[in-house]
Amino acid sequence: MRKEIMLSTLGLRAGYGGKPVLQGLDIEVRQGEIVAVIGRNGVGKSTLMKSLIGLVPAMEGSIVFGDKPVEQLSAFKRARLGIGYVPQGRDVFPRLTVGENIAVGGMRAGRVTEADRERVLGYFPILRERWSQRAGTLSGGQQQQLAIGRVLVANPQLILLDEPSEGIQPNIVQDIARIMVQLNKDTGVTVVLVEQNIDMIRAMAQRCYVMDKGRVVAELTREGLADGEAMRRHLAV
Amino acid sequence: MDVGTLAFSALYQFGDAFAFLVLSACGLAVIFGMMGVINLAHGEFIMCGAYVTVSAAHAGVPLPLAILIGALVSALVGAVVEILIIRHLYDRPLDTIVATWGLSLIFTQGTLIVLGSTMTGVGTPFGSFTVGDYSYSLYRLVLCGMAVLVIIGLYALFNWTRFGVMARATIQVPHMAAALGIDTRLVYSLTFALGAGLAGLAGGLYAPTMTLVPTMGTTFIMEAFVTVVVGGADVFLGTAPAAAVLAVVKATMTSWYGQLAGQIGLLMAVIIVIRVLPRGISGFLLRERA
Amino acid sequence: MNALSRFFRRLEGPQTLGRGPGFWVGFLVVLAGACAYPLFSDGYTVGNTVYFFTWIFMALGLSLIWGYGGSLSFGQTAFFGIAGYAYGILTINFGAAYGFTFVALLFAVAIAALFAALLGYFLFFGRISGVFLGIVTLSITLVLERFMAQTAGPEWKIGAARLNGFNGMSNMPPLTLPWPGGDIVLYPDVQLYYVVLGMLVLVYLGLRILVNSPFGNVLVAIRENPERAEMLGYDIRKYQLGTFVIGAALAGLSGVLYTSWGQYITPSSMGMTAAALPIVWVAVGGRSDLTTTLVGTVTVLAVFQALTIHGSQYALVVMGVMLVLTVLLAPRGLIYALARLVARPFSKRASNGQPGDA
Amino acid sequence: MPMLQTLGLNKRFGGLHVTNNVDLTLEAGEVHCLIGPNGAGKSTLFRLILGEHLPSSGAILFGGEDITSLKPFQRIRRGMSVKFQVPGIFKALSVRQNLEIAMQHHYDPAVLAEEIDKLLEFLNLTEDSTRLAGNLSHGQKQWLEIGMAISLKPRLLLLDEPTAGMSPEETHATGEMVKRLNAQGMTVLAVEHDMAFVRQVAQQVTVLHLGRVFAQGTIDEIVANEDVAAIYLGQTTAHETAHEPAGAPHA
Repeated sequence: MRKEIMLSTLGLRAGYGGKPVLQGLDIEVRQGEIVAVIGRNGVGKSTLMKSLIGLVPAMEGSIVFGDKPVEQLSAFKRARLGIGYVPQGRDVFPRLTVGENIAVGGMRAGRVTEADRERVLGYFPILRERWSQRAGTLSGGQQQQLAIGRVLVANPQLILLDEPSEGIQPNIVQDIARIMVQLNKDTGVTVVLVEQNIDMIRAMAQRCYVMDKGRVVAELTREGLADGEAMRRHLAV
Repeated sequence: MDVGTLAFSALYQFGDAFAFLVLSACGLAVIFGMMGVINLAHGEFIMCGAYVTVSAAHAGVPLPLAILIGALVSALVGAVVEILIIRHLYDRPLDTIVATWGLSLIFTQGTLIVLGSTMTGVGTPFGSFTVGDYSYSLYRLVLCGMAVLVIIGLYALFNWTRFGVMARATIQVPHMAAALGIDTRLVYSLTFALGAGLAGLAGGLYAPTMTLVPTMGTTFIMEAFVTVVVGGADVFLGTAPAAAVLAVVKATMTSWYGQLAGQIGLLMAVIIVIRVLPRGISGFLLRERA
Repeated sequence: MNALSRFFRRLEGPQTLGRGPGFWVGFLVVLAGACAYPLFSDGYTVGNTVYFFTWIFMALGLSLIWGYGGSLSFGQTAFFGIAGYAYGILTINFGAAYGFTFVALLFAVAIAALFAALLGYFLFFGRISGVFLGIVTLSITLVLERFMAQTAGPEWKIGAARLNGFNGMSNMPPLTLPWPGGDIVLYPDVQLYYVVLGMLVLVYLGLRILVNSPFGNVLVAIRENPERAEMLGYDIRKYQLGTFVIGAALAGLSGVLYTSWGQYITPSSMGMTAAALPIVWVAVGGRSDLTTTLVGTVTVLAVFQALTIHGSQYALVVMGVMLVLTVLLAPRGLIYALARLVARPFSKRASNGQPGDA
Repeated sequence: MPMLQTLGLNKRFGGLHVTNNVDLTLEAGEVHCLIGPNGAGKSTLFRLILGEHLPSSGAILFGGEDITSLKPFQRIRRGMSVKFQVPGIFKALSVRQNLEIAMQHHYDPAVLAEEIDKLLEFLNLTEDSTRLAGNLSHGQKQWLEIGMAISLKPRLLLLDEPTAGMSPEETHATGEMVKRLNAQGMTVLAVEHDMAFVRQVAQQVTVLHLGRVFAQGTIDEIVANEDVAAIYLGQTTAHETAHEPAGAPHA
């Protein structure tokens, strides 16, 4: 594991309107890591992801990506720096074809090259079959693969993955977890994962932050992740 | 009169109405479809295009080029308006209507003050031709062709160009488009400018056929509104079919009872359509969720 | 007794800004000033002031529909025009004797309200809202204007009343009070001033009671969150329709008063520019409160008239600029912003001093 | 007679089959919880019951009456009431006004103020009665909306994630409140993620998965169900033996 820090937040407060959801949050992610963020519903996990990509404004504190403070940048500029965001609920462009969705993903890097497209299709062969189909007609699992492929095509250094297992059949969840691990091995891409599915967290994450009420309240190592009792307590299931 | 000339006459009336509806509405539809903004200054962008076209023509510029200049100037004004005003109001659609209405007042009255109550126009080019006992204006056929060209052009722009795909992505899921590196503000500015430019094009195209007065925009806007409301948010699935349906209504009513009846027919059509298909024709075709 | 006192207690409440003794003292002072005003002025100027007043009803109606109910209607001048023409047609045909002008007033307002009910049924029961409501109402207004503008031919007459196309109708009798010893004809002068002022006070207070009543509560609830309002068991379409009809009736009242004031009405009173003006008054004043709407309307009209005298062309440009700036800088209205600024220290003390609402 | 019954309920959005042949029965007087992974179709089922969506096919009976085609406000008038996931309150109005709007047609005007005071106390919002609802804390907003829902004195109370964003103490207090309302005879259907809450209140639990009824039973039956564990609860026993994903990295 390399030592360079890819992403860090310090005292991050962010949210909508008057009351911040994140209340002074510190995390640190090293290059090449897969780090999970867990916690009960409503503790601010998705808000964290949105504020990292810039869809929720930071009120206070810093977000550093690579060696660049990005908390003042708008979302599209952060994306152009190399952050790929796969949102909760996937948010594929429903009336664009699969191919067009991939093309939009590649726009920040200019045009999608043949090689990049083939690489993505190598990981997600189903997308080739559905290439000219409207994304809105895909199943949930296929949409999730498209959403990941869509950020992958632009070669991001960091992928923010928000609840990828939501509403998806267990076998596809396992596929996605496997592919993400493979990707991480192949390309060294850093991943921040918000997830509630314990299987998926264990399959993917090397480390894990536990959030409560807008703050990080604990950190689990890989060994900690294996401890079922602790996990269930933190997820409050 | 034989069946052939009768059919031609009906087709000509339909084509004329269709062209007018498409050209009046497409700029409004692009802006509404993309941003959910109803631009009440739409008529004034049309007026702007007409005035610029005629001024350029008076200055010796050939008419086709003059029309193009008219459209470009309108687009430019549109971009400025977007940056100064519209941009700040995206989350307040009703206020956007109110603000663009303020603009409409300013433009209309401003034009009246600066350029006076009327402007000498240019004659309708190309002359006319006869079929059977009636004579028809050739320029109307050109307008008809232009309407079809505009639809095809917009289709190509939104489906085959980088900007088009970006723009469609931005309408569908704006926050996600931003998160994928698209400068959505720029896309909105360009789209508004495109809508304004299309309005200017309509103005330029119709300038040779009508008297230029500062309030000429009102001639277009009711038709434009009705087409957009009936069509719904999608330019291709909505505006074009809506224009076709409404053109039949308008041409029929107009040829039977005169122009006013045509407009009343349109209004009845819109009230009925809105009652049956609240999201317009394109909403029905797409059967969007919720 | 109890019910009656509750009724009057609704003169103030959370839906209206002005409350407490301070406000009512101010209200009485202004009212006294308004009553005394003709004593210090000549009949012509007083008659002009009535002209201002005639518009306020329409503005208050729009405030109710848009500011309280959250539905933007661009069609207020359509109801204004319909009622104006109806008054003209009725009085030209039946004359002004036996107080018929006031019967005509009621009929004209009722016709406008009926038209609104019919239109509103299609709109609200079709769940038309937001920008579409604005577009459809505006389109209807414009078509109505064009319809009236092409009625120049002699075939366009109803009884003795010629519609006269673009030039409009004129010479209908003004409002006439039947009076023992000779009817009082209400030309734009002091008598008309008092009659309209009386109507204005009644309508203003009546609307205050309405918006602070359960009906008003539901109306504001629909503006804030239509889904929740429905989930409390309210058929929101009926409330929206009711509001629309009331607003239309008020616009109709404005139309009748305007027609009888100047003894003419033209199609351009329904045109694009005319339709924009109520929006300007209400938006600039502060649509979500009756008092700020009233004050705003009078202020904007006064500014407008001053501008018209000094440079008539620029008046509409200034209106447009005012509208754009208000939307950008003070979305809830200029007068509203001012009123909040003035009221803030008081309201703080009030809420500290007495728990519960005043 | 059951309080609520859905018969073969289906809902499709375009190509998406969100609710798939759902049969759900709520007996009068029970607290019934609906659980399942995100995207399982819980919210859609909820909106079908409320009438915000109309089903593609199937029927809904409420107290034996077919309400399939009734509008939401008509269902409310027949004795349903709802609290949404995102608090649907009137943000620009005071807390008191919010309750007044909810209650004004159900109580005599003479006692309305008094009833509002009682409810405010029940909700622990007495001191906040003049504040704008939009300025309340997240938990308080949830409470206010629950208050608006129960002020209609419904026969059936629908709760969509009533404890979302609440602290464990607040969650527990909400659970106690639901039990008290149930003791007064109210039937409750709650969509909930928080299993502690479900365990606290539920007499019956239905698990939805991919739009279908996946399992049904008491809380203990559901917790013991291995299939449910696999798709949703992620029980350790089930997990560590059979469900290790193929691609899991080895420590």
